[in-house]
Amino acid sequence: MRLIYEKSRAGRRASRIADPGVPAADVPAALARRTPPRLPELAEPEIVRHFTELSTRTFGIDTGFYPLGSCTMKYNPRINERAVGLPGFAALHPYQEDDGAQGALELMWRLQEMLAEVVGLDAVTLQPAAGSQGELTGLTLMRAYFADRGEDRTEVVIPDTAHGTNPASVAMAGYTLVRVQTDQRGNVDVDDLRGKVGERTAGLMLTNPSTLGLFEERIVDIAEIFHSAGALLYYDGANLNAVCGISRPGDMGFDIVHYNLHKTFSQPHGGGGPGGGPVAVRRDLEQFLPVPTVARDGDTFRLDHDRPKTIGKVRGFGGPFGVFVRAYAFMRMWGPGLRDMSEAAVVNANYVLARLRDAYELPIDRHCMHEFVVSARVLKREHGITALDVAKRLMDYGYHPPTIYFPLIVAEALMIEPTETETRETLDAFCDAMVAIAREAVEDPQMLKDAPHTRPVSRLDEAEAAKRLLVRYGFADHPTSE
Amino acid sequence: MRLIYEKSRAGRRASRIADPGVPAADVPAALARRTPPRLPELAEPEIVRHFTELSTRTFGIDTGFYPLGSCTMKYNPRINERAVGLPGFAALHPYQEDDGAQGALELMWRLQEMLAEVVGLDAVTLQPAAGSQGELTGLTLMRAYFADRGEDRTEVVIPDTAHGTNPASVAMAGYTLVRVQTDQRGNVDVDDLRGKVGERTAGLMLTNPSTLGLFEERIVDIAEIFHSAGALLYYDGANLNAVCGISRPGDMGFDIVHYNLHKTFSQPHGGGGPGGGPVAVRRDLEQFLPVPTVARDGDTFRLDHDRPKTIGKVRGFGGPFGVFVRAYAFMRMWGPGLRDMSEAAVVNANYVLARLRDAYELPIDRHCMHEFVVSARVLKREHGITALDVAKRLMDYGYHPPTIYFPLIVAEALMIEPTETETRETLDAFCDAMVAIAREAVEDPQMLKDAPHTRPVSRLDEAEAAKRLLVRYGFADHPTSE
Amino acid sequence: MTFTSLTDSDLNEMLGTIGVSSVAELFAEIPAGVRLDRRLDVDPALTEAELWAHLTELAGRNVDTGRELSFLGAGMYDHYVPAVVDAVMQRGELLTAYTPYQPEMSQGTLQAIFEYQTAICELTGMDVSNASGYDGTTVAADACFVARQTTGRERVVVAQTLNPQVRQVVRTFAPGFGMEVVEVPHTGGITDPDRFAAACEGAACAIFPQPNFFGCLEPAPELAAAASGAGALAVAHVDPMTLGVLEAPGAYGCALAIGEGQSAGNHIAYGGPHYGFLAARAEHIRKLPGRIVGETHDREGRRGFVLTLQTREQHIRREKATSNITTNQTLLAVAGLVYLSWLGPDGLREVGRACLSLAEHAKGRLGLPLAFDRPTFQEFAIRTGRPAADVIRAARKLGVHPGHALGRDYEGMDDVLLVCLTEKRSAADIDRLAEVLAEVGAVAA
Amino acid sequence: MTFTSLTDSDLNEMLGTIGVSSVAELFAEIPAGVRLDRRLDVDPALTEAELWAHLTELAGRNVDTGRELSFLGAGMYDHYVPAVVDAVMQRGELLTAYTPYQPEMSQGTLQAIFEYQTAICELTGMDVSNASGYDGTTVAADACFVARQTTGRERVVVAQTLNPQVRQVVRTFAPGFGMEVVEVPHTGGITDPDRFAAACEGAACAIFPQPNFFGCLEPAPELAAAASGAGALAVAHVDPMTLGVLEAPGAYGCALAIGEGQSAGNHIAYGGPHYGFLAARAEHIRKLPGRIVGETHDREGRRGFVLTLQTREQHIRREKATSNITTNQTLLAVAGLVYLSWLGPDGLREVGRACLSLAEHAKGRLGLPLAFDRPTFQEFAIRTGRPAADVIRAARKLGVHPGHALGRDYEGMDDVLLVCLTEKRSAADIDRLAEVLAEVGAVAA
Ligand SMILES: Cc1ncc(COP(=O)(O)O)c(C=O)c1O
Ligand SMILES: Cc1ncc(COP(=O)(O)O)c(C=O)c1O
Repeated sequence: MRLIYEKSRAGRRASRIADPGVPAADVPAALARRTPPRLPELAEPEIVRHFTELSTRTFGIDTGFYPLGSCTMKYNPRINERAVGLPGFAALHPYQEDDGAQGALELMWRLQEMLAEVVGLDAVTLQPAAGSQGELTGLTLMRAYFADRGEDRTEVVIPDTAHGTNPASVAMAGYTLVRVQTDQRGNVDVDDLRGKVGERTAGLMLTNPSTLGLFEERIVDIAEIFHSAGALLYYDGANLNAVCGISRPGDMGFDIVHYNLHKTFSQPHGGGGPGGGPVAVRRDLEQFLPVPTVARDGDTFRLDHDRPKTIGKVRGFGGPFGVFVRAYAFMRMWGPGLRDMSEAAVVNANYVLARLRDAYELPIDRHCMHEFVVSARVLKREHGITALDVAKRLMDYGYHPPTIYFPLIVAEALMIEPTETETRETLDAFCDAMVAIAREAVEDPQMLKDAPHTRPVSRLDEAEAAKRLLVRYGFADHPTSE
Repeated sequence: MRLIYEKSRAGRRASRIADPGVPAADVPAALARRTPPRLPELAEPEIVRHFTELSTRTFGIDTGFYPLGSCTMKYNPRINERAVGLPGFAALHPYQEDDGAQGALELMWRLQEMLAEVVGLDAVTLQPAAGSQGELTGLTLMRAYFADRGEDRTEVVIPDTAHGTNPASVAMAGYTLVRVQTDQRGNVDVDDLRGKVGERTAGLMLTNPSTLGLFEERIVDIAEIFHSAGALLYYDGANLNAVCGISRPGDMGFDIVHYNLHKTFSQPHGGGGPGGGPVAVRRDLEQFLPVPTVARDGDTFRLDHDRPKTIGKVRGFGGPFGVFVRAYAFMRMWGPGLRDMSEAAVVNANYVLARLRDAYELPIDRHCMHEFVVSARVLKREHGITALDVAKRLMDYGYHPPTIYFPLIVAEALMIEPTETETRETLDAFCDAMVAIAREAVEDPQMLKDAPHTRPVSRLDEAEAAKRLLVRYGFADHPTSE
Repeated sequence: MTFTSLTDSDLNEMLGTIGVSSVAELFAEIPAGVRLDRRLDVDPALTEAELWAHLTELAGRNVDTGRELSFLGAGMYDHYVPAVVDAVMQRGELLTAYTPYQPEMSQGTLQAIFEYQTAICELTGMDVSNASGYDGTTVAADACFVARQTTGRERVVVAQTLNPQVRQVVRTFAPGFGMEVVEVPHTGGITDPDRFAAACEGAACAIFPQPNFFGCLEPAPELAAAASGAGALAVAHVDPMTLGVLEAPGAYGCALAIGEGQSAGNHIAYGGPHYGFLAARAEHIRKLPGRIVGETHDREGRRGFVLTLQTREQHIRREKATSNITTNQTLLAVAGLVYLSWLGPDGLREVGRACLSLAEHAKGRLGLPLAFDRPTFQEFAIRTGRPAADVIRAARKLGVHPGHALGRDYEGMDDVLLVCLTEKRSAADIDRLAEVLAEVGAVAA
Repeated sequence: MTFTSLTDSDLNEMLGTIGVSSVAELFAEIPAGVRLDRRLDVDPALTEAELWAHLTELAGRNVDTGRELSFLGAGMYDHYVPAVVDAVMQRGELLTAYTPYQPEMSQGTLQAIFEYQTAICELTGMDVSNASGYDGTTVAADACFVARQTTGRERVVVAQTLNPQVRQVVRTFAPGFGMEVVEVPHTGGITDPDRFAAACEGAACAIFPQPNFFGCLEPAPELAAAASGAGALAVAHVDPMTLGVLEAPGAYGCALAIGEGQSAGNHIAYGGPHYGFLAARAEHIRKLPGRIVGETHDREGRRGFVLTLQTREQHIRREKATSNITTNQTLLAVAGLVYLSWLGPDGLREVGRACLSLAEHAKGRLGLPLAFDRPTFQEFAIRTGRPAADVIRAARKLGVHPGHALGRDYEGMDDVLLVCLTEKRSAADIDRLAEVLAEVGAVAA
């Protein structure tokens, strides 16, 4: 379809702006804009049609099953969208004085309390904008913690199964990365680990359940190893959907935890965001949390900026408030039933696993948590069909593909996370499709290589994109297509 | 796709209802329900997916061009949808006392005033639910008017071009129908008319511009004929979009007018409704209007129920208030510019007419107003291609077909109404498609007979539907398909 | 330009193609005498931002059920409308499409209507339902027209306990149908089957409510029998939200079941738009007004849905049609379907039970004399010892709207207040109502 | 069950297929010691209706810009957000999809981002833009990281007139990047190019605002030249809503242009979510953080869009990545695109002009001494003769929020009030502000 700029015609517009009825002012000529930006010029009807058509070329959870591993693509309740639209939330200025924002502050405070209880830690900052920023915030808290104790620790340990944001965050936080291996059962290799933890060790970053969808069986020993070395444990909360009300990171021994509100607590993913990455810490790390925090005095709530040892700010204001409204609403609707939510997620995942284990290779034979990883290695070896081919073919069956090629330690990985909101019928139909595709790999591999066959476009040439680097519309000079 | 009942599973549900926390009461056993209704049982995620998928199988104005003649399928501004959602409108009880509904009453009063000015009449009732109910209301007002004068008039004159609702309304109002012919220029045949108007004549129902999209050139003479016979003129406002601010029914001599708020004033059509069919009348008919009317005393507004000669009520309460909010919003955004709106509608229609007049037969060669009618008669005679075939084939080009086989006096009629909200590019592309189809009719008529080729279903068997009369899901006994 | 795209250059080129030199030429055929020679005398155009400010100001001057503790019902019920309903109604394709004349373009709308028809049949225990009528009043007039055409008879019997607005609308249109209307007065708050039977002799149809306008439960089976016994079509006017608890009209022999759909999935919205429903036994299908969707197949044998029995309708049958209706209330009916799907059978029963139980609790808690000592559903009529209108005015000053004054429509009931409870109200709200009623001097006379 | 579909029979059959006899078995690998042996201690679950009542109550205790005449700006601007923006954001497919890792499933999102990137490039006069950053503060830290990797230098220069929150965030993360931060104090409300030039010696980048936090217009071209001259990347932090009137950073030689997107199409929403934008000259593209969408073709030669240059990113480059970001602010950025499309170039200029003109008018009308006698845009700082914080508190009692107290972040400015005008305010509103300020004793000292 055409770009909105290709639909633009000089002189058309949707907006009408009222004349303010005061003398027209202007800026000094030296600072004035010379050539106007070429924004689209369309009447409102064409704008609505354009974005309506774009939406129909996008597959969302509302469209169908979206088992994108590690992303927890669960249903997003519509009441949450109604809630963020309340003027008292949507039109509240963040510099409003506290006595004019009591409702918002109470909501944030209550959310902090619920989040703390879910992970079993003492204090929460809602400020980080997403999981990866939660990581950077957590690592920055580590720095502050050790600096405060006058300790100079430079290394952070990460398992080879870690998500890419972990090492990236370590680097951005100025730490040196130390890698630890994964053992045969998919756990952190504790023997390998011992040798890598010492007085230079600031801490560990761990996802539990791991990115293999497996619970870290030796988590207690691991915590012991780090704590006895005076180091801290950081919990990457991306997989929290598996254990709400079942097992708490704080009880496992983690000192710092980040949440992904857009995963576990259903903030819609919006095609790539927004998200929310609150961070919870143990009591003795609380003093370093970003400002402002939300404090309670009896029945009133306030933003507390006066924290001498704070690391500062990691994002504007108190964080993505609209995301808090949705997460709060979601948690209030589940209440203590959050445990049932996680159980359903784990049951669904194990069911799909059980149905696929014969058709696809299961690298580690254990019950999974909320997601699991299978490999297309055999299909590749015997029929030349890769995880990518399987993913593309799934599109023809009407499903969004799983996460592929992650974690890196599993060849031809397909990481499948059904979430708790899918019906058994949907899971069965998906499993049937996966099994059928495994059969197609044998009978008609080329057809899989050519997949997808039913989308608005067929496989796209990513190399060409990287070569041409056409990353904006070029107007008159833009190459014509279609 | 499956029916929502086919997706239902016992024990599932979306709703949770709070226990009221008072002793449970029940109804007398004799009146209690024995077998529960088999409503769908689904969790919320499946409900959202079901209706999302249904929406993608529906073509709306937001999807594309919808030149459905006589229906004025113009763009529906999104601000109107935001407006009806305001709690002060959406959650206002119609039995609220007037002093607690001043905003709503003022809106209705202002809407009445604007509507009256647009048609050049004196008083307006907003109550009728749609155009056809406006007709029945108007005819009932005629009855009351003549009864009040002690006159016994039994006939209503209608041109052969009239929309089906006109004769149907005449019958339901207890009047006898008298048909008048259309002359060569598409006007009412005035000579034929004279002979049909007398003391038994209650009035005329006329659409102007007519359903041929032509302005009634002798409207002044026509009005004179009826008025001198003591009869009244009723204006079917379905085509008002052509003449806002350009020519007013009241000035033409009409005594009663209905509006279609869902056409001219952009209430979304909702797949078949809701609509709004206010009726405006000349001063001496005002006393008969339905109760309540909205009255103004200085700065306050009230519902007036005390109207001795009222015909009563034609619908509940004051009418479809949400429709009033949208129509009011729409009219306030155009203001006096409503004239520009109608001019644009007429320019667009004449442009399409000019581009199609060679490819399709134009029964009457005049400039059209907001819509026009062409005939596929030649295509049918020479290639067996009917208006229906052309309509179905247009779907493959991505357009909703025009209205077909109406008005009845034009064989193989295609009634095309582009409205003012379409771009010239859209009109050009549509004309190209129409011309291409005329060519296809010659080159590959069978392909047209088999159209549409690109919709979720191909041509549906209406005879089978009328024979089987399967008008509800039959659960266990329902015939299985797909 | 917000809603149009006609630039000056577009206009000039298009006029060129049309072959005129000015827009005015296009209107040359309009007789000079009837051309408007001035701009319309309406307020100047507002920008969207100005309009929004204006509308929020207007809405702000309405006291909605969120700003006042309201016990108003009387035909419009303040049930909770879940967010999914609004979300579906805002899907542009469903919102901006029209009547599905071209089924291949509108399978979504058609299937939704088919599913709606099924839900209405399930609720009412009937065989067929149309795609919706305008509201709960006009479907009563529709029912009379059906009866007129079916029985050839000319009398309509209505129970006086039927919603006054419904009766008014029937009275407005009956003469046009060539029918007269007879009302059967209530006996102690309900309709006496014998008096009803007597009136039904020779009648085309007889319409009674369940529950009735006083909130009381009618002896519906007996009333239906009385009508049928006299050869009149028995028509029950029911509230869909009661049908998880109360028996379905189809189960006690009604020919038609009609009602106001608002309570099931529509915001009260100061009276509309809402949907009226009309369901019937199979034998009446060819006489029903309005759209009916039926199942069929396409050429490849795939299931599909179409408007069926269109030969009943005005665009084909003209003056012989079963009705003049075309635009109906599809979007609101679909909202009803979404809501009923959200509720499911259990939710429907639970909401009904909650309302019923709260009402029973309120009767006791308020301690005011009941106008009628009868079983009720979610509404009941109490005597306030002074004009109910005054009680309402006084109570509203204290932020409580205590209900509807029945004296508006019924002789000798000036001191009768109709109190309504929905699941949105709580025991605490009832305590507050009791407090306020006492405070404003509503006392057991 | 609202959000899950697992009935008892489903569960039993599924457990059977899995080969376990209870759900507990699935968690057997969790060491006993770290299993939670109780229910979570959180409030009981609410129904949707209860939740809605609760949230409305909470929202009702916030005084939003519709309930108070507000002149607050200071980085979050109360412009009118048209209904089309919300309508597009509520399209379920756009709302509930995730990062377009699988382009064939996400052409809509990808094309929208490509169009967004184009709009940002047009606004800023830059060659490339990423798909969005978290907000206007974090993109500043991103810019520092880009500069660190590009220049190898270790100093960040920021003008003190830059939004204090932006400076705070830079200070938080710079140490991790191995960078130190130097601030250049303002001179009479703006940044002196010479002092700025001096600080830029050996710096990796230099960040300055336009307009600045006091509302004043900086000598942006000179500041950019000062930075570039010293071999530092010149980074302008700009408000998109000013760029129809003010020159584009690209036109005065900046290497990067960043800013807070909220003012262009997002509700203020107590601080988020919003989008930060980051645009650059083409030469920096391989160092940019975050997603970038590029155009390409499918096998049939049809145009399509994909995430490109992913080798910059964490999932491939891991600790060598240009950033750790993955989830960004796509939906808010798309809202920005819709809004900018709604405005068009003329609308953008008109809104800017309206704000500017209202601010100029207000300066005169309020008659209070300006803290800085400089050209401004839509905000200006005035001296209130008494602590601004007190003035605000007093004025709010009268229903007017007069602005932001600069003393919160700047030494010696306790009596300085930052007043903001958007196109939503009127001359009458300004009169009201003047009245209230006088009434609360804000006087020319
Ligand atoms: C295991 C893991 N860690 C961290 C992240 C980063 O979280 P975010 O995308 O919210 O920045 C992700 C996101 O997919 C993840 O899957
Ligand atoms: C000419 C004409 N008259 C009357 C009507 C009936 O109006 P409504 O559909 O609002 O009942 C229509 C509707 O299409 C029409 O086109």
